[in-house]
Amino acid sequence: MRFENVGLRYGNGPEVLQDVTFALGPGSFHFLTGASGTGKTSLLSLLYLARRPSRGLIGIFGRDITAMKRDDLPPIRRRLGVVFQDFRLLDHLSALDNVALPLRVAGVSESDIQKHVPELLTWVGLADHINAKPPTLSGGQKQRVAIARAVINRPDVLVADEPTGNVDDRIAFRLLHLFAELNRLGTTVVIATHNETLVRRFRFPRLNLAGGGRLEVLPPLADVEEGAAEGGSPAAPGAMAGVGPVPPASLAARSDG
Amino acid sequence: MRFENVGLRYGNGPEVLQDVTFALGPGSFHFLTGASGTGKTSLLSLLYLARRPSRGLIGIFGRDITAMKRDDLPPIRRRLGVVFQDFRLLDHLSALDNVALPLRVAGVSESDIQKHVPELLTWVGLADHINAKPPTLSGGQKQRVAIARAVINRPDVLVADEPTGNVDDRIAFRLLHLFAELNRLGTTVVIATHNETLVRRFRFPRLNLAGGGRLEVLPPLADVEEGAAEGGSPAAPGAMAGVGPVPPASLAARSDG
Amino acid sequence: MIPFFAPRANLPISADSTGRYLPWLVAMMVFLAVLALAGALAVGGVLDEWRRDVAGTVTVQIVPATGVDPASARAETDRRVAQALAVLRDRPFVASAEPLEEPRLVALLEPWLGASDLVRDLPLPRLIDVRIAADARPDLKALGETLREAVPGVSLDDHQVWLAGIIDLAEGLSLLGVLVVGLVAAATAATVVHATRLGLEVHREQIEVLHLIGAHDRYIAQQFAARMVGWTLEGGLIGLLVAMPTLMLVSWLAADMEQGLLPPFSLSFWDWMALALVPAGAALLALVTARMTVRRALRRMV
Amino acid sequence: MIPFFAPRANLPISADSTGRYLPWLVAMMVFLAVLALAGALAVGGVLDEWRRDVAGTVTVQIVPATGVDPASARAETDRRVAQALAVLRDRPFVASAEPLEEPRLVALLEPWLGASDLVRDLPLPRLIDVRIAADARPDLKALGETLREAVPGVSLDDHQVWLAGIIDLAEGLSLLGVLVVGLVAAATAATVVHATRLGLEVHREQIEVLHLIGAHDRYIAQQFAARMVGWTLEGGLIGLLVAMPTLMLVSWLAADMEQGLLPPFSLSFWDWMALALVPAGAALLALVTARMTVRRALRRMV
Ligand SMILES: Nc1ncnc2c1ncn2[C@@H]1O[C@H](COP(=O)(O)OP(=O)(O)OP(=O)(O)O)[C@@H](O)[C@H]1O
Ligand SMILES: Nc1ncnc2c1ncn2[C@@H]1O[C@H](COP(=O)(O)OP(=O)(O)OP(=O)(O)O)[C@@H](O)[C@H]1O
Ligand SMILES: [Mg+2]
Ligand SMILES: [Mg+2]
Repeated sequence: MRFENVGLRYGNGPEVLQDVTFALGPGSFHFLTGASGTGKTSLLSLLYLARRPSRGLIGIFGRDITAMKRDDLPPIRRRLGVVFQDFRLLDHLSALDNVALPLRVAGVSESDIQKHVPELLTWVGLADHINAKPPTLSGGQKQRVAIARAVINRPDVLVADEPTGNVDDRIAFRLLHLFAELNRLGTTVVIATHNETLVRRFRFPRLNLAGGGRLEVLPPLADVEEGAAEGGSPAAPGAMAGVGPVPPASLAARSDG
Repeated sequence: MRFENVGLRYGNGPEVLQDVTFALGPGSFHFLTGASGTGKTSLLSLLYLARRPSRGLIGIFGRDITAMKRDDLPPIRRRLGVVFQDFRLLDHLSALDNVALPLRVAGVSESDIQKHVPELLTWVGLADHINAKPPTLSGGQKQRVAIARAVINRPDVLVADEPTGNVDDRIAFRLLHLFAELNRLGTTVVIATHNETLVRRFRFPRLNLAGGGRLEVLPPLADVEEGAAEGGSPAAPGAMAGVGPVPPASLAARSDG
Repeated sequence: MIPFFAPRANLPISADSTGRYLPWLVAMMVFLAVLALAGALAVGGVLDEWRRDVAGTVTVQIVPATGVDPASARAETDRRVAQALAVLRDRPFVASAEPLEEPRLVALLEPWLGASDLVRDLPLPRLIDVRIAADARPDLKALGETLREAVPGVSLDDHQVWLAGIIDLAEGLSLLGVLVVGLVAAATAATVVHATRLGLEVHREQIEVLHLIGAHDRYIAQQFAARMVGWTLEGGLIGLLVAMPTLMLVSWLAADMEQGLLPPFSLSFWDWMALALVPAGAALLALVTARMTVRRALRRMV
Repeated sequence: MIPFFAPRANLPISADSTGRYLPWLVAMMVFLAVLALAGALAVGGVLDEWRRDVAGTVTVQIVPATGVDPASARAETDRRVAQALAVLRDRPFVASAEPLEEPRLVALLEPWLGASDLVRDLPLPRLIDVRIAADARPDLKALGETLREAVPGVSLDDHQVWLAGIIDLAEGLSLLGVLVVGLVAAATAATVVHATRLGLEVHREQIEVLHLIGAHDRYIAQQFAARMVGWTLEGGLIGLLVAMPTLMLVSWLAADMEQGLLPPFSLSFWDWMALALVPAGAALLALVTARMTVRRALRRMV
């Protein structure tokens, strides 16, 4: 996963991204940080192939995206998992069908779907809402359905845009453990987030978008006085250790989406 | 603002809210907390009159809402400011027109609108996006437009559902200072949030939704070792002191929505 | 509050998909409605002219009886005429039936047979002038058959039988035209209704936001109705503008083909005015529907 | 992949507003299209019968010249006949023009004037049997005028002139019917196209999500087209089901009014088959449009 001198502008506006150059090794885990409106979503949309850059080169899985024909993109998209900032769930489908969508598109058998999808939904805490439609879900529940949809396929690259904005810290940690577990199994992960607590707790390197659309690669943010500061809260790492790190078995078992 | 034995159920489902009883004094400020899916949005939707409870009494401005005819509700709604969890901006209107909507509905003159709305938008950091339409705004920018729309009318009651889920802590503090300033001017404020840092920093009493749809009123959460823990971060209270507390003049000046 | 024709750019109801497609749907329906209405009006006009053409008279001919004795043959012929007269006067739709006098008969035949004196001695056929009661719609063919059975050598003027049949047909056509106008009008109404509902569906979120912000039902319904009426008028005018040249063309083609034999396919000033009112009708319909639909939808909200 | 008629409940394209209104719009258009087509077919059928009715012949009558000298009068009459024949044979649409021999004339007149010997001595009118070339569409009225100018005492049989005019009119009507069918078909097509686009607009988000999830264009177009075809078929069948009884009613009314004088308003088996195919046509149209529209929209995405 490589960006070289990538620039992006909307219409005739100023460049939202300027000379963005970085490379993500396979199996790496990065946070994408930056103030609101600096271009995190824009950068991720290039990553998940919703846009082409105005200039520069983007390489994914060793291939140059900017030079590819659009008919060649779907197979690559299927190797990506995306959590959109605004969820983008299909309102008329149940949580189960929403999560099953990537599997159906990829032609996975219905029996596999009926086995794995409820398991994952249960794991993200939606056991009671498997057949609920998105309009009847709370904000945090929708977000978890969106996350389940992104990871169900065990993607090679996971891109998540503000995946914990609508859940409390306890669930946020649980979800990040899920991402970390996926990462341990080989998935490259990029997560845009405003949640500093998360960035401190999970010591992964950061991509930071500064003003002017320039990107800097930063080392992990140190979690100062971790245990002392928030030991009593439900979000404490001790509390998480028991629930978090065990990923749903189905996710670990699947060979390739 | 009074809730008495309020219960709410969707369709034939279980009661999402059960025997919720509390009273908010005029000019009070409360956080509404609770895990994802416990019913915060549902409770707020009763407050901003999008729903009627299945049982119980709700009093606003000294009047019993449950007994009122629907034709009498618009005047009450105009005294409320609401930030929806999913923003609900009108995609075809510019940021300015979105924020101006409550004023237009209330028949405020166009010259007043052109004076106050840009001022408030500038204050929330959207000076460059006054004429942008929501689809071209980032998540955090949309959220700030939604907040501006809720407060432009200087409402008597402000209800905000997760108003800082998509912005970084620096902006979150700035926005909370705005709410606090409104509160100082007499507005009753209720804010549903997952952001523990905020709840700790601003020491307001909490309404906490526990499991089973029951509500408990809690004292402010103490901000443990405040300065020491996060003094270096951009979200530190020292940094905020300089920018935050000055509300837009127009907001303070307006007499009554 | 909002003028219909110059909607503010910042109208809270957006002009997205509905605005792009509703006018075309309405344009098509109005186009069809105008054509159907024009057809019905024109057929009605032609019919009036035709009806004036068929005098309310039918001519019955009676072939003279032949025989060796001219006098008895003439008596037999007179008997047949009397018989035919009796049958005719028996019909309720016959106002009067009078035999033509012989001198008039001879005068009628003169151009054909010359003024020769011989003509006067010929056993001439007798004619009976039958006046049909006004507004009666007699079955002339059946009358002809009845006469033929009752009296030997009787026949009805074929041409008039034909013409009466044609008028019947045209009246059927006119009725059909009115039926079609009714149907098309119903279809136009249904289209407008459905398009309005569709628009409501598409704009549900916007309406909900306005509602929660404290807008009165009246304000929302007005905003929505203004949009719908604008689009309907737009579409209706387009439909009318396309229909008019089409009508001219049809009218021109018809005039060319009829070769002046039939009254020209033409519409009166009032007919044209009626056609011009079709888009206005559609807009009015949209106004009423939009207001009612929005009001009803709003009443379902809290 | 997905059967058209039993769409999976979890089809990724939702059935919201479009699904609720598209069928009704299509139903109306199909209803109108079926009525217009039936009208055109029926008029076509009536026309065929009428055309068979008008033999391709016209009769020209020439009044005998009168004079003191019967011989010279007869010669003058012969000259007039020859003149008329010349004029007639000059017309391109006249296949043949033959004068009727006197014995045949006398035989024709016998039922009218009796078998009296007197008849043979009368200065009888002459008749010319004109055979019109097949497929020619002569302006008989103009021919009559030309003849009247060229030869004194000539006239065309009025009834036939009339009938020819009626046929011309009916042909115009039939042409008009075809025109209306064409217009309604175009309107139906446009409705389906617009409804498809509207559906696309409403479902843009869903299509975008499918796209970003890695669905092939073909898969998305298929899902969308299946929905559209389903709705169109549904609407088309409703339209057809309502149109059929309407047609029966009209046909029954027409049969009642024509009183057997004109060929009945009737449709052949193949006509009915053609009508039944209208919904299928609409569905096919929806299929093609939906696929093309979605494909084009998708190509605009990255
Ligand atoms: N479709 C678009 N057209 C024009 N401008 C856009 C569009 N999308 C985003 N922008 C602009 O580009 C800038 C970056 O937006 P982006 O959504 O990438 O920010 P972000 O870092 O994700 O912010 P946030 O944290 O608030 O979500 C913003 O100023 C925004 O207004
Ligand atoms: N319209 C609805 N119909 C049926 N059930 C609903 C509806 N809206 C919400 N619910 C259910 O009610 C419960 C409470 O939802 P609510 O949105 O109030 O939670 P919340 O506290 O706001 O959660 P979050 O923090 O995730 O936004 C959830 O289990 C949800 O599935
Ligand atoms: Mg963003
Ligand atoms: Mg909520």
